[in-house]
Amino acid sequence: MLYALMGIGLSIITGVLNIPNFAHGALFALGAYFLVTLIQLLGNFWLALLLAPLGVGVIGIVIEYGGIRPLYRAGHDYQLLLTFGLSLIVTEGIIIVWSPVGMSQLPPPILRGGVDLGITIYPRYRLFVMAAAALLVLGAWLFLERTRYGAIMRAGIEDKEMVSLLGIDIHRLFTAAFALGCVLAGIAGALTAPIRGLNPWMGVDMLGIAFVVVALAGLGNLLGSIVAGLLVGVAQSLVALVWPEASVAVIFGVMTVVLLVRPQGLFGIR
Amino acid sequence: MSGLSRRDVVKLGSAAAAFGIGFPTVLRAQPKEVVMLGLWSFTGAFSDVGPVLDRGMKLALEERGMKVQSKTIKYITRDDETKAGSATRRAEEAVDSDGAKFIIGPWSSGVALAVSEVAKRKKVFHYFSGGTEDISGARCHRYSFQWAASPYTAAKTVVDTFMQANPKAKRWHLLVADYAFGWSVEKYIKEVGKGHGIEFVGADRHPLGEREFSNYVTKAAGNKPDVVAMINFGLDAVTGAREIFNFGLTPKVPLILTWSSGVEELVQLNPEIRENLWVGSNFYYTADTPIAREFVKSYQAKFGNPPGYAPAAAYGMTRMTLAAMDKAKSTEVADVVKALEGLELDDLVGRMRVDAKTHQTLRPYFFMRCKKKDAMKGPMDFADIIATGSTPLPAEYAACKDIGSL
Amino acid sequence: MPLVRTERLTKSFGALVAVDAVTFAVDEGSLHSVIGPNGAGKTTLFNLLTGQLAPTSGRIVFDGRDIAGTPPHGIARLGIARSFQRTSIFPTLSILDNVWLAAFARQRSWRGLAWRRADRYSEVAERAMAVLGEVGLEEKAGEPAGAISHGEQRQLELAIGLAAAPRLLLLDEPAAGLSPEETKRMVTLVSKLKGRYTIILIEHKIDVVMSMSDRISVMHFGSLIAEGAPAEIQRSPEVRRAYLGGFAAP
Amino acid sequence: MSRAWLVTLATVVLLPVFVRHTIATEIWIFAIFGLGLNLLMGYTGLLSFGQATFFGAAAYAVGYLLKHYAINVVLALAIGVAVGAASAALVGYLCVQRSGLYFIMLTFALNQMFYFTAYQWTTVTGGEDGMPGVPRPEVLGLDIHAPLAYYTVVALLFVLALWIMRRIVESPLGKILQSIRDNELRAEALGYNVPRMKLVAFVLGGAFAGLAGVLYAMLFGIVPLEAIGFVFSGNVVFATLIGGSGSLYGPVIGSFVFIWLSESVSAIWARWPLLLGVAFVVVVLFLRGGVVEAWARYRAWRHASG
Repeated sequence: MLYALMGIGLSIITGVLNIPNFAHGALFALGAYFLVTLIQLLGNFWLALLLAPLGVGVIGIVIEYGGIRPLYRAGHDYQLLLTFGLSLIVTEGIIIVWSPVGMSQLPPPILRGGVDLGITIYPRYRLFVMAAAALLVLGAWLFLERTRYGAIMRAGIEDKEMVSLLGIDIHRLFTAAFALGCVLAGIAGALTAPIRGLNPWMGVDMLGIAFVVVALAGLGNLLGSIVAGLLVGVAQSLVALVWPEASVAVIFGVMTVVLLVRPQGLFGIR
Repeated sequence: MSGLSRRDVVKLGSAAAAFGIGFPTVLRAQPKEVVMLGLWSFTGAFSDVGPVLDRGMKLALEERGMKVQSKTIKYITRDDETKAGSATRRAEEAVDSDGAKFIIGPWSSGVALAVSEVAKRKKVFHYFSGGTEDISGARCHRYSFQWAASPYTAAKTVVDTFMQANPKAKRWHLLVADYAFGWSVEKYIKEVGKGHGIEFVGADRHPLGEREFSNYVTKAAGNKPDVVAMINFGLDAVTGAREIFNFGLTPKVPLILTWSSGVEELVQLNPEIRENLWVGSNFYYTADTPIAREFVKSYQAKFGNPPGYAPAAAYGMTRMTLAAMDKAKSTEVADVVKALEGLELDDLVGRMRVDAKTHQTLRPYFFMRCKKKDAMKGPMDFADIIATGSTPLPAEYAACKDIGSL
Repeated sequence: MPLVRTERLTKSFGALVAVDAVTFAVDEGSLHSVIGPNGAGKTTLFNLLTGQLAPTSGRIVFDGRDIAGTPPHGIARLGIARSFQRTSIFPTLSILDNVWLAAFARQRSWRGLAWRRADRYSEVAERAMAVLGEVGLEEKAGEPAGAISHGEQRQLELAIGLAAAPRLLLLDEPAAGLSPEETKRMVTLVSKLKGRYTIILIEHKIDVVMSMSDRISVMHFGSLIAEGAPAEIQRSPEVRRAYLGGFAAP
Repeated sequence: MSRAWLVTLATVVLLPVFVRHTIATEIWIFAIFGLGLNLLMGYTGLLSFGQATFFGAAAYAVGYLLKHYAINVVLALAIGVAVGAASAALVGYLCVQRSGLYFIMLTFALNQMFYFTAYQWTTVTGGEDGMPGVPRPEVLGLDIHAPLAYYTVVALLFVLALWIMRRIVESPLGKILQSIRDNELRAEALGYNVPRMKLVAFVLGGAFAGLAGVLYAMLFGIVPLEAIGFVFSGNVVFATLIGGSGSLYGPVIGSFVFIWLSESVSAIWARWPLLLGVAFVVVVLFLRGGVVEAWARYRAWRHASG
């Protein structure tokens, strides 16, 4: 589910803006760090969970405005260089502000401990994350499918010229899309913190996976990325049971095959 | 093309050459100087420990006024990036260009093994502390030494002590990091466990750097063990312990961190997670030796918190190296190597002796039990040492058959 | 003897039939124009002839060989060159290099492809300069192609086609987007080529077409609705219907 | 002999006087690596995010042969070039069918596959620990263990590589590749088989990467796992961009700046990647075209004001 959140966020960015966002993993980490700091400041998990992603969104707007906007017409190489540079800056910034030593964040008391599901014990917090992520994914889906903004965003992926011809400010669309992608990364990071703990490099693994999800779904295929996110998660845990070392290799293998055979992604129609 | 004429490129080239002058020029070590290199991770996976390792080594050198055998010690550091490639190239560069002759570190086993090769090739002294058995085992040679206890010593201390405290806990589930260090500790835990009649209901291996432990924990829970023992290190251990707690296994089932860095890992876990946590380590700051007490006092005075295994190891290795120089009355690599072989003294963690045949430092290993939240006297008061063991690796297990020549 | 002919050439995109069973022939040395309203399938026809698109059915016979399905670079090597309706040049390369590349592509042998210095191929360079001279760009040979005016880029577009020393030259609206002044210059240029090359021309400016062409084919909704000499086409009622009085007789 | 060559030779001769030998050697190795990438990225417009695949494959293959079969250096270099070219042919064949982001992601994904193969195949590669103990045998009877001796060998090979690359980019092929970068459709319409030309660029780039990989393995006596990792792929891309892609000397200058910057700053300040990140952003926002472009602009400015 978290993969789906990451995937859909990155998918919006790659789809609408057509840039490879290498800073996505760092923004994910930033979401987690914001969460912990906000909890320390406010003493309230839920409020922090709400505010942390918004903070990441604000950073996203700054990045889009100051860095990415001048680059829409530049090649992918410069976009890559910029977003990678930004990810270095964010990661090192985290180290400077919060120190390189990892941190821990417990779930709020009511979500601690496990639930006996009969076949196995499962942590309450994970169940919460699944439910929350499912709701968010559903929310994202409804937003994209049922609202005007969502429609504009989808149109932006299909045909940018069309959108600007309709008199919609394409720059605002881009900013909004980038910010939304960042917020989703921030939520994923914040939700992950109590499960995996925090360290400045927590986003690196996630970045790779997010790209796999995007590739599997097909560039800019938002609904596909939800399904692909779920698939990657399930596939990874299944492989981990049989052949743990290969769990990461397998998803990249699948990504390679999909890119070669069905470049439009598993669910792409184009 | 970019509209650049050939002449521009020429000028650019000369500018680049001129720029090079700004680079620190080749400084050959003065003969009166002993250059010691601390090879630590300031970036990469272990960058959280780099700075504290640096502190430990510096502390040991400053105690001696940066002097040994009436020579000045020049302490330099390099960032190994927690990568074998970067570590070897920076070590090599420091040896070639700065005249470094004594390398302490790095922290990561894999990286250290690569550096050990550099030491062998360049004939420089190398002291390392960590989980791999290879430096004092299959890949031993005359120039590299191991400070951490043998995995056998660790396994023996942990299993014996734990079984003494919990004689009924016979169903063990192991979770092992899938590389040389994990395998060797696992081997010895099983070996020692046999003597106690322990049944190993499961032993799962996870890749190094694993961050998703839910599958392993689900499996562990399914086995209904009396004890879960993890054989992993650093973030892997922290992430694993957290997940085991999240699944509700701890505190009902005791969890053993077999080979932990102690403070550095414990501080990353909330007190709730530490309940019923048992920890084996090469150092804990309540170790009751005169040198440890002094070290902890000055470290705490300087940095505000007690030292963990990492700074202690850097401190301890540096002390051992200096002791060997004193014994040899020389700072030549070959003399220091010979002096350290067989050196025996009371140092940081107690009685220490360097086995000349394997270059393993024979020394005590600590086993702690974490305190409950309300029993903690301060935020860093994590645990009590409940045992110190120092059974050395039986000779028949020693993988170092021939330490070789200088 | 026609140099190129098509037989029931058809290209459909899903339900849309862009080129519908077009059969026509172009004689060697003639200037043959294709006209028709926007969306009639003229450019698609070009894309079929040059291999950018593979036909759904039908044949293209060039110099006695069926070339349908040959990839574009293969077709170019046979001696079919084209210019594009939307200027298609190499913007960061110099004007000379743009033309040089076209001339080199037609070299019989690519010996020293990755090793011999490009400026050692004197015959290629001579041909390139000659073509630039013909279109009047030799003064600007060293400038980057992206830096010159639209009108000059159209001239360059034509020069790239010529430099390939083609046996068949396909010109897709060479005067697209040009001012009346520039159009006049372009018309003079193309008329000078007449007779030296076999040319198929797509053009909207009907007066230009009428004055220059040997034969004219008219396309409408993918089909060929008329073919003949300029005078015949002007009289054709079908053409008039297709254009719905879209142009008046000169 | 032209002035460019004189300056290049002067730099090669003078560099070890000012810069530590190991680093100087590494600069030229990285420059060879960058030259190969630049043929793809700068000249052909193919942003390969998987160059380390060829670098690492050659380093591992030759490292293994050097270690276990004690082959001689000349053969080792030849095999390295061949392995680099062959792996690039394989990857290139698969990748040239895609373009844009798909192309980048595909090179990246294939790089990851090679990485995990190396990671898992521990009996040969040593996995996480790397493949240590790669010897540096004699060259034509000369001992090259001394840092300066090895530097000389690498520097000579660099000059040779630079000369070969210059021949390539000044040949018709160089022009054809640039035309593909500028306008693929048009190049195809002129009669150039674009996928085949791209493949040629891949193979040539891979050969350079392979040469660099072997030299790297012999420099440090180890093939570390990261030599085949995507971070390495990224570094060479970034170094080339900093220098200025699309010009012959760009990657050379880039590798100088990149290695020099990271080595000298990392010895002083632990948070050096921050500076690197800032440098990237500055280059992207203000200095696209890299150092080469900056120099050209500086000259234009001086020209205008003086």
